[in-house]
Amino acid sequence: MLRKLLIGTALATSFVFSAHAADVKEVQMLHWWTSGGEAAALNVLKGDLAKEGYAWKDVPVAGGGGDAAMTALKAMVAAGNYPTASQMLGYTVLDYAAAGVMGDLTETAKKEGWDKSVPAALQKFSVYEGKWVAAPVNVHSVNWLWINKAVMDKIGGTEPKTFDDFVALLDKAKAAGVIPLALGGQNWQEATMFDSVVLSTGGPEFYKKAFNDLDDASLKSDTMKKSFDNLAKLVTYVDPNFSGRDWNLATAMVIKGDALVQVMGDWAKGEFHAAKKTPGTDFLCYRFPGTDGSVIYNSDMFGMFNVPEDRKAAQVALATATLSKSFQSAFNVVKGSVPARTDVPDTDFDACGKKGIADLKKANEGGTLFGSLAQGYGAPPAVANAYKDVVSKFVHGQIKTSDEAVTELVKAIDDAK
Amino acid sequence: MAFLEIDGLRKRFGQVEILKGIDVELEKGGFLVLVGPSGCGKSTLLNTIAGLETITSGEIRVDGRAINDLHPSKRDIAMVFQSYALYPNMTVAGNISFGMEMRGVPADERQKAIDKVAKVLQIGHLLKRKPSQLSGGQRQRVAMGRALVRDPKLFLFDEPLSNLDAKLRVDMRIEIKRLHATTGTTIVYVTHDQIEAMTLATKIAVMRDGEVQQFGTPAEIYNNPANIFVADFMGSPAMNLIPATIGGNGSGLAVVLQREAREPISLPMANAPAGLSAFQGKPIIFGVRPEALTDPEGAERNASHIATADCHIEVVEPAGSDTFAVTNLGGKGVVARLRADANIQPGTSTPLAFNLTKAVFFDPATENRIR
Amino acid sequence: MSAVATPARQASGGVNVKLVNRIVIYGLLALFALFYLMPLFVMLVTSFKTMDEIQNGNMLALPKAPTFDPWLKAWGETCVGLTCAGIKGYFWNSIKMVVPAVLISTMLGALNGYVLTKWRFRGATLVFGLMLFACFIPFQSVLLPMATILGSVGRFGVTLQNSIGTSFGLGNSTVNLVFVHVVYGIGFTTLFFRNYYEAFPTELVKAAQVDGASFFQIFRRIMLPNSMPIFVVTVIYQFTNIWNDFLFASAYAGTGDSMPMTVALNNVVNTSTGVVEYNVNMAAAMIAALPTLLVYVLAGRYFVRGLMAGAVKG
Amino acid sequence: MSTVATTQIKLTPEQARPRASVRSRLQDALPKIVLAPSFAITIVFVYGFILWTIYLSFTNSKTFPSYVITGSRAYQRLWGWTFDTDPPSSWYTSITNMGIFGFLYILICLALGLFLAILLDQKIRGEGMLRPIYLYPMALSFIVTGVAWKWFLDPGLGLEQTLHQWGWTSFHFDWIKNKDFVIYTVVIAGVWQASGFIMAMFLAGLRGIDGEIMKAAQIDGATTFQLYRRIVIPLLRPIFLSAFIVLAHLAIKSYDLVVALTSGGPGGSAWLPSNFMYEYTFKRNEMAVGSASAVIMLMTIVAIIVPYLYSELREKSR
Repeated sequence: MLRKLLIGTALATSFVFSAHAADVKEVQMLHWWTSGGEAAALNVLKGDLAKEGYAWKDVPVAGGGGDAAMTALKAMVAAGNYPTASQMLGYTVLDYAAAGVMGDLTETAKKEGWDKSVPAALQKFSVYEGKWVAAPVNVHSVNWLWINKAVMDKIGGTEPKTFDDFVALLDKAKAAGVIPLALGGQNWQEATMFDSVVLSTGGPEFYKKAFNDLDDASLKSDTMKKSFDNLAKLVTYVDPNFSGRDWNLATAMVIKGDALVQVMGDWAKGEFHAAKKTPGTDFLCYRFPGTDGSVIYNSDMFGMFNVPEDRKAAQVALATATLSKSFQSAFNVVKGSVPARTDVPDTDFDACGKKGIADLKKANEGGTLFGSLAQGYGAPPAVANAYKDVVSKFVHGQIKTSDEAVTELVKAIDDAK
Repeated sequence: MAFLEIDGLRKRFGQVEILKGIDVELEKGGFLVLVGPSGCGKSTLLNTIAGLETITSGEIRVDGRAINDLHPSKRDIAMVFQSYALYPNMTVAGNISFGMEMRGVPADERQKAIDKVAKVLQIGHLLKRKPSQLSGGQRQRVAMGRALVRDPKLFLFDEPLSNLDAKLRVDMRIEIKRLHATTGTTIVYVTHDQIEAMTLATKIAVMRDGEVQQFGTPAEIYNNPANIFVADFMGSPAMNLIPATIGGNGSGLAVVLQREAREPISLPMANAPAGLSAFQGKPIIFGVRPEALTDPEGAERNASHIATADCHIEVVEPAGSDTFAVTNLGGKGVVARLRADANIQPGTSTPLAFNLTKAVFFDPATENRIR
Repeated sequence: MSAVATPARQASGGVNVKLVNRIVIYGLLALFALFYLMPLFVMLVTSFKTMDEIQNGNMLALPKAPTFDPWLKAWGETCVGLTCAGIKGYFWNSIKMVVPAVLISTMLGALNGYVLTKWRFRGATLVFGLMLFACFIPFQSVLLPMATILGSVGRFGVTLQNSIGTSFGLGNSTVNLVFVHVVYGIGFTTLFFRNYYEAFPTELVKAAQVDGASFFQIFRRIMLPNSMPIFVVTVIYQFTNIWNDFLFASAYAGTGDSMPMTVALNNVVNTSTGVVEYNVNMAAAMIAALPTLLVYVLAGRYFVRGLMAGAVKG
Repeated sequence: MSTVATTQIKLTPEQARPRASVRSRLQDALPKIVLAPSFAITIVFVYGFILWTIYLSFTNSKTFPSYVITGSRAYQRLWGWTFDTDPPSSWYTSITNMGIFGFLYILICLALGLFLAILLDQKIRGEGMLRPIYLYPMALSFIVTGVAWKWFLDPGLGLEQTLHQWGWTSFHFDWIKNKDFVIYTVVIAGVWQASGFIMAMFLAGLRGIDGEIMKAAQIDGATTFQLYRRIVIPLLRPIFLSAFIVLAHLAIKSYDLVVALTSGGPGGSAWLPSNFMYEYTFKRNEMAVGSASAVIMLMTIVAIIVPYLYSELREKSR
């Protein structure tokens, strides 16, 4: 019924607009990239479109990692005023596609060869029932360690290859009097770290079964329990004031040398860049120990809405520009992420970027490219948030043991499914 | 045909009937006072005349024209309110001329009217002031000015003097009486003060519980109260209402008053009202006003029927112009009004003259007058 | 009232007791003033610091080398989305939305209060109760249905535009916001005015009726000129609430050309995965709050006077 | 008066009726006509939407509204969560927090507001300066002040660190980091924001009290304390009630307070029902559960506010 209603309003809108013969040379773009670095990255796209004669109508709504923007989007869709495109994450794209409000870019995709160049894992979210509904902008991966090199040198640490190595390294830092692990005690940060812990503890297969397929047996397994134990171990290396801290403040602790390491997605690199730090000399980027070869990703997508006919040309131009190699390179160099297509040359990227691109390619080919549950690419938002609840409650002590955590996790995910 | 006619007026708020069929009329140039205790419906009645409250049934006519359905401003009335209701944001002049402004009277005419009224009420020096800068008496004058300037068919006053102190109240009362005499307007005036009612009215309607208890001239109301309520309410000090019985006295009826520790007084009735014979041997209420109960020397010379009896005086109150003496009859304190120089002492017995021409009798069951 | 409190103290003690009392009272007031001023102080000092100093110094310390740059950047350079021209441009968007919304909701509240107290009818109390309860509806739960209705109205506006050449503002996002704020503001404005007019002498209305003033003339000539205090209270209350609203503004007017100040500020302050410039954020926040702060400081005196005159009496 | 005459008089208004009556009926209806638009939009945009929300709470609405009634599963889930205390469910945390927050916030705001108002009413020099200082927090949106408060309460950045630097190293204040105490920091920031406004209301009330009553009480020998406790505070009763309405509505709508100050608190321990509702409706795409929680919130408000409204308005209309 809703679908009918929405389609009805869309038709009404398109009918009204069809009165105008000429195409509207404008894209309307809802996004939450409002800070300096992000805006600069997006400005590249704006410039590209301007060259083709399309004006950029900006609809920025920041806050809550896209929550406010998604609320605004829901309101806009309810009102029948679809933007040309909106920044979206994972399952949200599919939800909107199921509601029948997304456009269809399949023709353009064929022409541009997106089927081949975009990793299959991403296509799971950008293609709905065989139709391209979204253009992926980037691939973030979350299983990274960000390490202050000066501190690392001081304590004589080396790249940890296993979880035990990692614990040993953290112990060294602790002995040297620095905060071993910088963590922001907000549920998404804790859960993002736990994604890596699970991948490290259980291996790629286990991660996929537990966090992408939501397999009950895996969720209940001893491996999951072990993962929680490992998480508990990591939390002992956190300073007492971590609760509620913003992620960028945790990054700042590493930059300043107050802390040794942060487990965070590759967007943290932007903070290092802003502080004029270079990879290799000032800071180090390693894969989370025991996860080398696999990538836990999330991806920003531009969902393309079913706009009136006269706006379709602009939409196609936007999608094409978004997935063009030049933009993918330029944008992701600034943003810290890696291109959403695997055939973009890595020449402009720094060391960490190059490694990220290589890892993504390898993982894509090896089938070890997994959606992050914490970031909404492992399961629908209801499940993802239930998961974040459990992890956060475990970290902060409402859930006291790993056994209890496993029970709660299974219960919460069942409940939310 | 009277100038103001109110026919069978009823007013109901939900289940509660506030006015239960009011019939009143007033001649042109008359001064009708609606009097009664608070909550009797007198203000509501005034408001229905003004059109500030709707009526449930009945009719109000002014000068032969039914006005019940008209807007207050179309009724050609003016009203003075208890709180004066001066518009705080306007000057005195603005207050007085607001009504004319609303009716589109040109500015120069308004000014003329203001000046005229200001002269009559001697408020010319106040015209530029705001109400907050005026004294109570001045506000009262402005409120009257606002009414006067309209030259309406009917003036309505809603307890206009109750917010003034005693001295000012007497002054303003005289002022209103003079205004009525000089302008000859028709006035309906609400008060709970029976002295105002007596002094100002040409007609009084005594009200209780939404009903008119008695309607008549002040003299009628005072001398011939229709029931115990009216008798008790009008007059100060109030009428003595003494429980008594009617006894036979051979030739005619007699009023028997019980006394404490002494034999009863029996007052023979010469021209008893016809209805009284039916009460022979039964209790009645005997009403006599203090001025009709006096020392024999001070008794009214030309009263046709006076009876005298010895009474035990309990309290003496010299009030300057009169002396009041309190005795006990029928189990109640009874006030007698004596001459100022009457020489009596409390605790002694003295003869008192009952002016039975002025005495009235009530049925204790119905509280109505026995006629 | 305070005038009579003083002799009591004098009576119960000597000059010393009185002096001690005064010191205690002033001390407490000053202490609380500090408590209330603290966040403002933090914001103020932060806005004059460089990012280095913020990251390395104490947040309560005064800036070592005060700089105006954050203020200049917030005013004219910081990025709101992809447009980097500071937040100065969004004042006008907010003002042209807030002013009509405040005026309309206040006028409606005044009219409603006038009807509910001076023209009582059967069920008036129930009507008021229903309108008052409306203040409590959580705005999150009306977001979507309201959007649906605004959307339909907008489409009707487009139809009008195409057929008769004007949409009468239907579908315009500023108009939408004004409408929404009026809808959810009249509960409180009606409450304020009703409580004020409740104590307003009814005889004035009667007198005006006898004087021949009509329903609206009484309102305009008698009620309004005597409603200044409550007017100030209501305007301040509404102005603050509407100016600071983020939820409706972001959902119904997120687009650049009608984006109100709060949304712009939020876009400056709330970054997801980018560098946070606290000094600029604080400066931007203060700039954005300037109109409301100004209104409070300037009208604070009337505010108390207005509340006193009856807004809270019932 | 003859019968004929009466008939004639009656005839005249009878004939004039059609014209006069339409106009006068319009006149009579004018107040209602004026009130009607406000009432109508309230009915549609408040009560209509409440009905819509109630309807949705009985569907299986997820990301978008669905209009197929599927029963009371949303309520069953909420009911189940109400008793999930170990570990606490988000719903359990939200409603217990609402109890703690609502009670303390309203109580402290009333107490502090009254206290400040009484202090300010002692003929204070500089009142004109102090008043806006107490009032201004209400003027600022919490998007902004939340950050300042967050810093201030952060043990590593704010008060604790400052006092440590000044030498008081044993001072410890880390409520904002503690799952059991974080809700009290929300109370502190909330009180900071609203108590000045309540102070203004009380101050206005104090100024409105008849000085003669106070004089009489003093002649009766009341001490200053007794004067306030026995005379002044009872006289301020209507203001207590108005302040209660304002505070209750602010407490129920407190959403950005929690988000800006604590981002939900450690393990979601600072959630209030409005956070729960927003999370489930917009973030978790469980609109039915979000709607059900909204309905429960509204019902709670009804249970608290309606008796008050009823008694207040009934008294008034008499």
